[in-house]
Amino acid sequence: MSLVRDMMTIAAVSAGAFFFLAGTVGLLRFPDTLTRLHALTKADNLGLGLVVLGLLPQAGGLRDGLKLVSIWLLGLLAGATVSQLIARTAHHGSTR
Amino acid sequence: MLPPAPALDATTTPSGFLLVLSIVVPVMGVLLAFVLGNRYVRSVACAVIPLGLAIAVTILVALSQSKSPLVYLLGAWPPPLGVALRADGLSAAMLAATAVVICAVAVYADADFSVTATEIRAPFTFWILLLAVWGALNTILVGGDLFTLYVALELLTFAAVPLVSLDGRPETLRAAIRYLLFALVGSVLYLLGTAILYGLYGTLDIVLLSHWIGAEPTSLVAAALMTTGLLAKTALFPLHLWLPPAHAGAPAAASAILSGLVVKGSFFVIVRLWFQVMPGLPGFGATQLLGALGAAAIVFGSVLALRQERLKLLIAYSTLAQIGYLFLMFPLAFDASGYLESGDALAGGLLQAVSHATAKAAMFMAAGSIYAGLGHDRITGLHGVARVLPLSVLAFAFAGIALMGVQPSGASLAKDLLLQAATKTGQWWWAVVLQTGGMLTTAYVVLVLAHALASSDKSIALTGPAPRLRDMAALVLALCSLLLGFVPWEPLLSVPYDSTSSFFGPGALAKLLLPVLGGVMLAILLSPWPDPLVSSARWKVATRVLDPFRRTCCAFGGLVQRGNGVLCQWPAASISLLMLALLFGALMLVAA
Amino acid sequence: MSVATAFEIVLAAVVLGLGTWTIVVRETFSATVGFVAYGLLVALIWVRLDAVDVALTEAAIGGGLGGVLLLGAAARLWDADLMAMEAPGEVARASAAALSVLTAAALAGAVLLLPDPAPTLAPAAVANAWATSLSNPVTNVLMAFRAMDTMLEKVVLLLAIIGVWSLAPDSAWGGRPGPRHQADPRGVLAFLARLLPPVGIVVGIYILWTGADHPGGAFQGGAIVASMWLLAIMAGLADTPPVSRRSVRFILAAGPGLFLVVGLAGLLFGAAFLSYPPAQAKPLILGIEVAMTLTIAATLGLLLAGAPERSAEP
Amino acid sequence: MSGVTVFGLCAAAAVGLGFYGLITNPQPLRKIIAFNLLGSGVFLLFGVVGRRGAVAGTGNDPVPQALVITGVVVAFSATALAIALLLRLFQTTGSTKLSNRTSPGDGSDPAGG
Repeated sequence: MSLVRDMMTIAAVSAGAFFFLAGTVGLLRFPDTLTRLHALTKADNLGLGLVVLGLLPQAGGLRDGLKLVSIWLLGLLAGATVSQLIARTAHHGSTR
Repeated sequence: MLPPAPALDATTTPSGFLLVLSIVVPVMGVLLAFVLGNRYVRSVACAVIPLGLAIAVTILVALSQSKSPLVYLLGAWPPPLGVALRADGLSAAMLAATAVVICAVAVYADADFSVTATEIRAPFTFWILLLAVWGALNTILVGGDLFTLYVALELLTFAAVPLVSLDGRPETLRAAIRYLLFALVGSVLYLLGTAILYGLYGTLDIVLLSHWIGAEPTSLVAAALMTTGLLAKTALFPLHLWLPPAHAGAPAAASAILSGLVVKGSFFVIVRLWFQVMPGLPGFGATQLLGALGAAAIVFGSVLALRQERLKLLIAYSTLAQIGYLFLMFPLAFDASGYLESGDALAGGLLQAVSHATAKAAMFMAAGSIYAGLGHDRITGLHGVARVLPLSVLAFAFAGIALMGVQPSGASLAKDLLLQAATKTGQWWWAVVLQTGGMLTTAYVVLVLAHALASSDKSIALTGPAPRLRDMAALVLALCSLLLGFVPWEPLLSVPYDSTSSFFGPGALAKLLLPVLGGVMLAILLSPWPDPLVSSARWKVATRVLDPFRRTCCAFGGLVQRGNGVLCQWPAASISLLMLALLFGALMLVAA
Repeated sequence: MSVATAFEIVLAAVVLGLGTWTIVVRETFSATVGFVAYGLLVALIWVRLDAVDVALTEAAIGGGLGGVLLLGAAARLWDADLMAMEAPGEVARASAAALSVLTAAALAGAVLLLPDPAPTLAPAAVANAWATSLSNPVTNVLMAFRAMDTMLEKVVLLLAIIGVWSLAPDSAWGGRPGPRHQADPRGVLAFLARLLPPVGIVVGIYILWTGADHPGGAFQGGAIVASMWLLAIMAGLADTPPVSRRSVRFILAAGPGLFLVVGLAGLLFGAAFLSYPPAQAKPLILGIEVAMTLTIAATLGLLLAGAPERSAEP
Repeated sequence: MSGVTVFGLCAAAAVGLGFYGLITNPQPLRKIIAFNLLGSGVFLLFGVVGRRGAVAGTGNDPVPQALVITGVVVAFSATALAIALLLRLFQTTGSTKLSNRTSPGDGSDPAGG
């Protein structure tokens, strides 16, 4: 049972790490703000989501699991808002 | 290697609660004044200041009766887990001096920072910060834990920096930023040292550390870092870049606090560190280096003071020189056994600190009155001011005489003690420095007085009213400094010297005349401004004889000024900071 | 070498790399961003050092509020970027580098020479936890064994506020600090500022409450509450209060004030100044911590807002 | 080499970096950032000291941790005060130059009385 849980964790966290890596490479290599943001959101949403998903089987109880999920939700919320703000500023900057 | 450890003072002494009160009362005042605001700020200060003075006096009395240090364990937790407050003779003397200076400054500032029904920025800030400086200093003086001292030092810095920029002019803002940044570097160095000491001994309590500390390389690194950090906060040459603009730019009452008291805070921590935590660690080389820096400060500060156009800057540079004076006690306290002895030299140094605190505060207050009266403080424009502002000039003169070390001032007693220590330890070169320092002090005091007492052909119009109370505060403070020699110091500091025996007689007269005559000569030679004494017709011949000397001396002064210009740049000052830290570390390692 | 050590080496290298970049990069704005990232990674080091209380503080302050403070300053000083002076020459630069390396080497030597086994107060702190009936030893040290430092540190915060306010122009004294942020009622920031603060305030209170027995406490909780307040201010939903308001000043002084009052009660009726009677220790400490959380939140928020610069009328 | 030592060396290096930045960076804001870097190095040193003093039941000596928390607050307040001073100076002069034209002090205008 614990082996299955560990396998799940390893798989999900590795997938999450991959998205973080891809997002970071995109952030560094893409040419302008909007495309960089595009890359970043992959890391933020998918990467963080997969890492949290992978950690859930390791959580000590329901409370810890809920805390992990709320971290993901808060991360999503903050990421979405900040991306909006950055995109809007970049858009204004380019059209002016 | 270390003296056997006496029993730890792990209990609160009966009057120990006074130490708590000495911190809590000013801090309570800060909080109350902040919340109440408006005109209550002054009322709170008026209530707190006499109370604080009474507490300081009570500590003094309690200490001289009990003959052993007062101790208070905060929260009843004994060190190393808890924090202790301790007061010995040194702290009690400084506590009392602080209280007296704060009182005088408060009386003086009452006219400048009067409060009205609607709150005004400057008085609100000033009164609160005055109380905050007091609380911070008291914490430094009685704190028994190195980290508590760190917090107290930061408290002091945070109270002092806004005082510098109280009037919001760009120059004072610049001075305040420089001061803050450099002081922060100093505190970081100090904190580094505490981290290492905790890692070595698992305590930061001063008494415990003094039993456990040994001359290991690691503890020496800590000692060097802490010393240098504190030197930066004390503005010992060559780490003085922030001091002159900050102290000269602040309003007079604030300058009195900054110059008289604030620099003594970090100085006192150095004394605690070297004499109590690690008397066996510094060794001969490091003490000599500290003394040498002091000597350089005396020369630089005094020569630069003589070249200033403005009175407040002159006084600020004089502070620089006097800080140097304070550090001469370190080599003199070092004796053959390899320890820093808490004897004559320490008593002399502490007395010097007390007398400088009172005299310098009085000097800045007098200068502030003169500035307020004339609307400027150019030294060459002071002619005739003694006629219109006699009390201010008198206060300045008394303060100057006290600084010069004329009997029975505290500075004179201090000088005697230090000279005695120099003879005893056979370090004659510091005696030379001490005498030269006295002459240089005389030089700039005489320079100002000569201009102030010279007659003026124009009548002087005062730009503002001269409140009598203000001048009286400065005068009383100057008199305090002048009469410190009469205070019975025996119960507080180990002063074996019979201070009242030789006020008159040929020896005393020579002791008085030598620095005065030397000082007058130096003033004539080193000051680039036309001298009111020399420029009169009767002295023509003398002038012609002196001229070549004067030109050489002026060139020397110019050189010093240029050197100072380099040292006062940020990169040079911060590089010398690190260099000093490494130098102290290396010297202590060699000694160990 | 174990995996953990390898991870730690990589972490330290990344932190130092970021630190170096922060120091040498040309634009001030980039340096600020670098510093924020540095602060967050340093928080990770604190977790590895098993000091979660400090990690929370470092993340909230070093990476969070400190970052906001520096970013705000960098943005407002944008035009001043090229106007600084007193640049060191080549010689000064080289000697600065040499001396910094020497200092770091001396410190590294000191670290390597620290004694083994290391002296520690951890057993003493744990053994004396009965006195407060709180099981987080860090909170015990902060609130009981070294309560004096904590109280004085709160006074430092108050002095910082006074210092910042003292920089106001005389005409603006008593007014509101910082610029007025214009609300865009349909904007995404306003949306976030409506959604997040209730959650954030709950989290802040939770961190304060859990600080009694687990990592957390007044400072970390206060920092979170402060950031929620700042979010509302930046979104234009709230305004900074005028500095002359009595209630604001009361909140700013409440933490150290209550601390002092409890301390003095200990001096008068109990064992000593800043001692707590063991039976009431927990409620007393929690009471002080609640007051301190409010004070810290208000202080941090107002420190970020800056000196008063507008009249009190909205 | 254990993890504690790694972080101890990292702390020493951060202190060195901070000093270098503080000395050589001419812009005051950069000096403030360097000061914060320096401060974090010092705090890390406390953390390493505390970690070495860990005993069963506590992962890190609580006393250094408490000292660091106090220190972080003080460093933050210092940063806030320094930045407020800088902004005010910028407002009044439009420049954050720290040096006067001549050597400091000598060239400043008459002091307030």
